Amino acid sequence: MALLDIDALSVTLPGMARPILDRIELTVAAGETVALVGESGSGKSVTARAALGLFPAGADLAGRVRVEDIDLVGADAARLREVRTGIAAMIFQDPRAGISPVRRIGDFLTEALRLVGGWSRARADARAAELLAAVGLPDPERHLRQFPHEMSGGMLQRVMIAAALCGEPRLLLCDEPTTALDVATQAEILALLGRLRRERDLGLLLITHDIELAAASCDRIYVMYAGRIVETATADELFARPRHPYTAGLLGSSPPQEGPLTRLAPIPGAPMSLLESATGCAFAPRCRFAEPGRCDQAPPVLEPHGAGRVACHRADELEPPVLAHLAPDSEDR
Amino acid sequence: MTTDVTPHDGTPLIEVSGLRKTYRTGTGEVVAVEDLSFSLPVGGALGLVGESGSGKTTTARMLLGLERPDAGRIMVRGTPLAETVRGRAARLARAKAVQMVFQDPYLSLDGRLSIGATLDGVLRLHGVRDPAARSARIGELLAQVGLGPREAATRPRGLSGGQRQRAAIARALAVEPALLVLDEAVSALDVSVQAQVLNLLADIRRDTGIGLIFVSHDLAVVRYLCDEALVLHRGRTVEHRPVGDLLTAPADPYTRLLLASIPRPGWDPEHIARQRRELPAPAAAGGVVPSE
Amino acid sequence: MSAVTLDSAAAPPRRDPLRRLRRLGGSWLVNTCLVILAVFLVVALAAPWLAPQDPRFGALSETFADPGAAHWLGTDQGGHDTFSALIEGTRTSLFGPLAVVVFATVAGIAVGLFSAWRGGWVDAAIGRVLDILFAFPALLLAILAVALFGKGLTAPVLAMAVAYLPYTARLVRGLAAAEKSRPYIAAYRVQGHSPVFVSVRGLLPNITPTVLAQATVNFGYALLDLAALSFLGLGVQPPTPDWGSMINQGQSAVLQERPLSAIVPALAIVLVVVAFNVVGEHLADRVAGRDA
Amino acid sequence: MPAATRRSGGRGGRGPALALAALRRLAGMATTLLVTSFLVFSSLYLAPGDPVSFLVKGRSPSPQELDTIREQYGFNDPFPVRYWHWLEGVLQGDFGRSYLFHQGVGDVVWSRLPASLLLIGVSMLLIAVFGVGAGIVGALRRGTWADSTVLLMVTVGAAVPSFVAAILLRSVFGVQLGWFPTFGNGEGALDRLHHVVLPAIALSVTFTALVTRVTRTAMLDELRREHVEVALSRGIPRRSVIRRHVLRNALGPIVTVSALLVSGMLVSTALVETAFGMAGVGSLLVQAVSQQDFQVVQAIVLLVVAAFVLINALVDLLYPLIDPRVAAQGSAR
Repeated sequence: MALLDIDALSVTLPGMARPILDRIELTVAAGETVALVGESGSGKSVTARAALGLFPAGADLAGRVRVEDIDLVGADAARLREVRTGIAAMIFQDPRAGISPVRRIGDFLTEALRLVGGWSRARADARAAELLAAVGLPDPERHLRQFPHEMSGGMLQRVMIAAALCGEPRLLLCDEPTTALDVATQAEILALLGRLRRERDLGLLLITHDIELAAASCDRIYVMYAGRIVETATADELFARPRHPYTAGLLGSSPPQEGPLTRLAPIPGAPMSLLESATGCAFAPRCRFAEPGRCDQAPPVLEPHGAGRVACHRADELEPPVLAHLAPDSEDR
Repeated sequence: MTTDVTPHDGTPLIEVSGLRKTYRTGTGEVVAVEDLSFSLPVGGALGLVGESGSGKTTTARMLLGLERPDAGRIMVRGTPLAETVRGRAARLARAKAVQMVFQDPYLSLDGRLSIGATLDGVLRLHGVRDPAARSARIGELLAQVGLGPREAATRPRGLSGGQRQRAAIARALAVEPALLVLDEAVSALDVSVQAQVLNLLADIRRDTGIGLIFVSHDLAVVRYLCDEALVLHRGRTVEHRPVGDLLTAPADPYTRLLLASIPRPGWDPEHIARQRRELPAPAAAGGVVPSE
Repeated sequence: MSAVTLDSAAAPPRRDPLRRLRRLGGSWLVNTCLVILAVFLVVALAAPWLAPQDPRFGALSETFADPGAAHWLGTDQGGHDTFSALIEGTRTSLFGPLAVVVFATVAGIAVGLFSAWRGGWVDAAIGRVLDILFAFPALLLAILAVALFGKGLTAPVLAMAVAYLPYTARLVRGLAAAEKSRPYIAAYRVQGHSPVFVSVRGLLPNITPTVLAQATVNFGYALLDLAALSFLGLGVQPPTPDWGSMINQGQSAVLQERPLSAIVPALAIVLVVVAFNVVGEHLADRVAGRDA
Repeated sequence: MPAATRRSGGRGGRGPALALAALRRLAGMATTLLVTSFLVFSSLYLAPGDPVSFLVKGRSPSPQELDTIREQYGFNDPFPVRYWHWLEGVLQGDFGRSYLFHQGVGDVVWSRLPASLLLIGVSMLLIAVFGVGAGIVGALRRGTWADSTVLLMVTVGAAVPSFVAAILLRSVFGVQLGWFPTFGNGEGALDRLHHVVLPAIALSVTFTALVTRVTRTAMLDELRREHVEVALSRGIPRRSVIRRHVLRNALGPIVTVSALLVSGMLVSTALVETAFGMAGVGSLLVQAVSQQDFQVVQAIVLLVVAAFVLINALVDLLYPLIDPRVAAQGSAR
C-alpha cells in the first residue's frame, strides 16, 4: 500500500488563468525514492506541500491526498497535526530561510517534541542531540546551543533533516533540498538522505528542477509541466527512452559531461506562467511535434505507455528513436 | 557586427598575473583570490570554475574594475588595465575592453527603461550620435540575441528571465568589447531556457570572435562553451588546462571531486561524500570563507 | 503580481500626461484624498480672494456668533469669523510644512546619496552626524529656535527642516546602498558612465518614488509639528490666522461649550494629514508592488 | 535588518564579542552626549546680539545681577573654558539659576519631573498594550472588518495632534461628563493617577497608531517568511507559531521603531501638559520659552536629548537578545 497517494488532485486559485495543479496522480511507497521534476511554475512545490495538507490560501481543491489513509483535503487541524508530527515531514530548499534566525538550533529541533509531544526539556534535548549525530554533524551538544547564522548552509540543511526526523516520519518530502548548496555538498546531502531511507525504510519524494539529479538518485520519476504530470516512468527507462517531447527536451537541454559535443537542442520559448492558459495540450506551443487539430485538445491524463505512463496525443507515433534524435541544429526560437 | 579584433600578432587578449584580493572582516583578513595568473588568446574562451566562496565572482569583478586588486596586473591586448579610471576617454576605453553579464536577470537591467532605451543609452555614450544609426544598431543587436521590436519597447518586468538575459547580453555587446565576462549568467534560468542562452553564446562567440570568460559552478556547461577551464578553490588555482583534458583526466583531487559530484545515472553520492572528507585542506589562509 | 500589472507592463510606454495622472490615482479613497489636497492647495493659493471677511479683525459685539448667513461657521470669543480664519489659515498651515519638507528632502537626498556613494569613513562620519541630529526631535528644535530667535515662523521652519533632514538622508542612504549593490548599477559603471551619471541618472530615479512617498508622509508630520508650535503660542502669532493658533484661541471657547472655532481647524488638520498619509502610503505600496 | 547570510566571526566566542560591542556602543553614546551638550551650550551664541543681554532680555537687571551672570557664564574666559565650566556644573546637576523662579534650574526641573514621568509611564503602558495589541489583531485578521477598523484607527489616529485629542477629551470626559478632572496635577497617589488618565490618553493616540502600524507590518512580513511555513509543516499549532515565530521575530522592528518614537513623545508632553494645565517639565519648557528663561530651556532640551540617547543606547545594547545576528556587528541599525 502506498504511503502517499495523490488522486486526481486539482488546485485552483481565483484570478489565475489556469489551475495550479490539474488532476495530479502520484504515489510514493515505503522504501521508495520518487522524483518530481519540473521547471518554474510547473506546480511541483505545490504538490509536495499538498502532501502535508499545506494548500495555497483561498484555493479551490478537488481530488484526494491520502497519507497512510488519512485524506488531507478538508481534514481538520487535529488530523493534519497527526500527519505532520508523526507520518510525513518536509525538507525545504533554503535552510537559512526555513529556520528562524533568532532561536538556537536546539530550540528549533525540540520545538515540535516539546509543544506537541509534551516532552520534557532534558529528554527533548537528548533526542535532538541524537538526531544531529544521526545526520552526521560532528559536535551535537555544541550545535544545539548555536544560532543558525553560526553554521554553514550544508550544516543547516542537515539540521533541517534532523528536524524532519523528529517525529519518526515514514514519508520524507524534499523540496529542492540541494539547490541552494554547492555540488559537493549536494552529494553529501543526497548520500545522507539515501542512508536514512535505507535505515528507516522511508518513502522519499524528491522535488527538483534537475532531471539528471532525479535520474541519478531515484527509482521512479514524474515529470510535470504547467500543473500537469506529463510523464512517469522508472528512472532508467525515462533517461534512456523518454516518451514525452517535454521530457526529451529537458534531457537535451543540458550539455553532456563526456562524449562528443553536439549543439544543444533546447525547447523553444519559456515555461508557462500562471497567467497563461492553454485550451489544448499546455506544452503544444513549445512542442516541435505539435500538430494542429490533434494537439489543441487536452491530452489524456497519463495513459499507460510502454513501461511508464505519458500524457501526449502523439505518444504512439513518437517512439523513442524519434525523440532521441532531435534535430541537432533546430532553431532556438 | 564584428568586434574590434586585432590581428593575431601573438599578443594575448587578456593576461592576468599575480592577482590577489583580500577582505577585512571582524576577525581578520580573508583571502578571496590569491596569486591568480592566466592568459587568453584572441577569440579564446576560459571557464572559471568553483564553488561559492572560491573567489570566482571576485575575480570577475576585478576584471571589470568593480573591485580593486590588492596586487597583480591585468593586461588587455598588451595594455595594462588602469586601476583607477579618471576621465571620460579612459572610462570608455576600459568599457571597450571588458563587458559583463550578471547572474540575476531580474536585477541586472534598469527597471525604469525599456530594452530599446537601455541600448540607446549605451550607444549614445559610446559615440553613436546619429539617432537613425542608433536605432538601426539596436535592431541589429536585438536580432543578434534573438529579440525583436516588441521586446525593444518593453520594460524588463514585461519580459521572461531568458528574454532579460538576452537583453543583458545585447547591452554588453553594444559596447563592442574585446572580452565578455559572464558571471553565472545561465544558472538562474530554467533548464530549457538555459540551453537556449548557451546556444546563443556559442553563436556569438563563433560570429564575432569575442573572447569569453565564463564564470560557473557547472563543469559541463563550461565544457560546452569554453576551450580552457581554470578551477578555483578558496581563492587558489587548483588546475588550469584545456577543458577536454580537465574533464577526462583531472589531475587534482579537488577537480576530481567536483567532477564526481555531477549527478549521472549510476552515481554514488556516498562515495563522493567520502572523497570530500578525505580531501586535503587547501593551504589557503583564512578559513572563514567570504560569502559571494 | 496580478494580471493587471503585467498588462500595463506589456503596453508600450506612452507619454500621455492624462494617462500618467490617472496612473497616480488608485482606489476611491486615494482619489478622494488627492481631491482634498488639491482643494486645500487651491484655497491656500487663492485665500485672500476666497475669505468672505478679514479674519484679523473681530467685532466684540459678535462674540460667539452662531453659524449663519453672516458667519458660515460662526465666530470665536474675539468675534473673528471662523470660516475666513480657516481659509486664510491654510496659507501658514500648508506653506510652512511645504518649506520644511522641500528643504529636508532636497538636502536629505544630496546627503544620503553622497554618503552611500562614497561609502567608507565618509559614510560612517555622516552616519554619526545624522545619529546626533536624530536625538533632536523636530518640535524640540523648533522650540529651541523660538527661544533663541523669538516667536514667529521663520526660525522654527528652518530648525524643523534640519530636524527632518536625517529621516530623508538615512532613507536615501539605505535605499541607495541597497540599490548600489544591484547589478544594473554595476552595469552602468561597466559601460563607462561617470560616477555622477550613475548616481544621478541611474540610481536616483529608481529610488525617487520611495523618497517622494516618505516626503508626502513627512508633510503630514511637519504640519502637525508646526500646528503644535502655534498651539503653544510660539509659532504664528495672532492676529495672523493659523489653524494651530486658532485651536489655542479656541480652548477657552471649548470650555464654554462653544467649540466650533476650535473644532473646525482641528478637523482641517486631521483631514489634511490623513490625506497626506493615505497618498503617501499609496505611493509606497505602488513602489513595493513594482519591485515585487 | 542585516542580511541573513552575515556570519559572526568567532564561532562560540559570543561573550567577548558582545562585551566589545557593548563597550563600543557606550563610547559612541558618550560621544553623542558630549556633542549634543556642546551644541546645546553653544546654541546660546547663535542668538542675535550680545549673549548677556540675550540672557536678561525682557528684564531690567541691576548691575550686580549682570556681574553675576558674567561671572557664572565666565564671559571673560575663552569659549572652551566656558564650555568646560558649564559642563562641570551640568554633570553635578547645576544648570544655572532660573530668573523666573528665583531658584536653581536643576531644582525647578527636578520638582516638575515626577508629574511628567507619571504621564510618560502611563502613556507608554497604553501605547505598548493597545499599539502592539491592535497591530497583532490587524495582521492576524488581515483583510477582515477587524483589520479595516485597525487600519482606519491607524490612519486617523496618526493624524490627530495630541493637543486636539487633549482638548476633545477634556471637553467631553472632563467638562461635559465630569468623569475626570480637567486641570492640574492632583494631590496624593490616587488623585494624581486620576488626573493623569486623560492627558496620558491624549499623549498616546498618535504613538499608539504608529506602533500599531509598525507591529502590523512587521507581523505580516514575518508571516510570509519560510520559517513560519516550516514550523506549520512540522505540525506546530498555529497559535504557538504566531507567538514563538511571528511575534517573536517581529519584535526587532517594533522595538527599534518604538525607541525612535520616544523623543517625539517626550516633546509632546509639552502640548498635553499645557492643554491640561499640568505642572510638568513639558509645560515648564513652554513657560520658559514664552518668558525667555533660557537656562531652563537649555536644561530641558539637554534632558530630552539625553533621555533619547540613553534609551536608544539601551535598546542597542539589548538588541542582541532580540536578534543574535547583530551581536558581532555591535549595532542594530
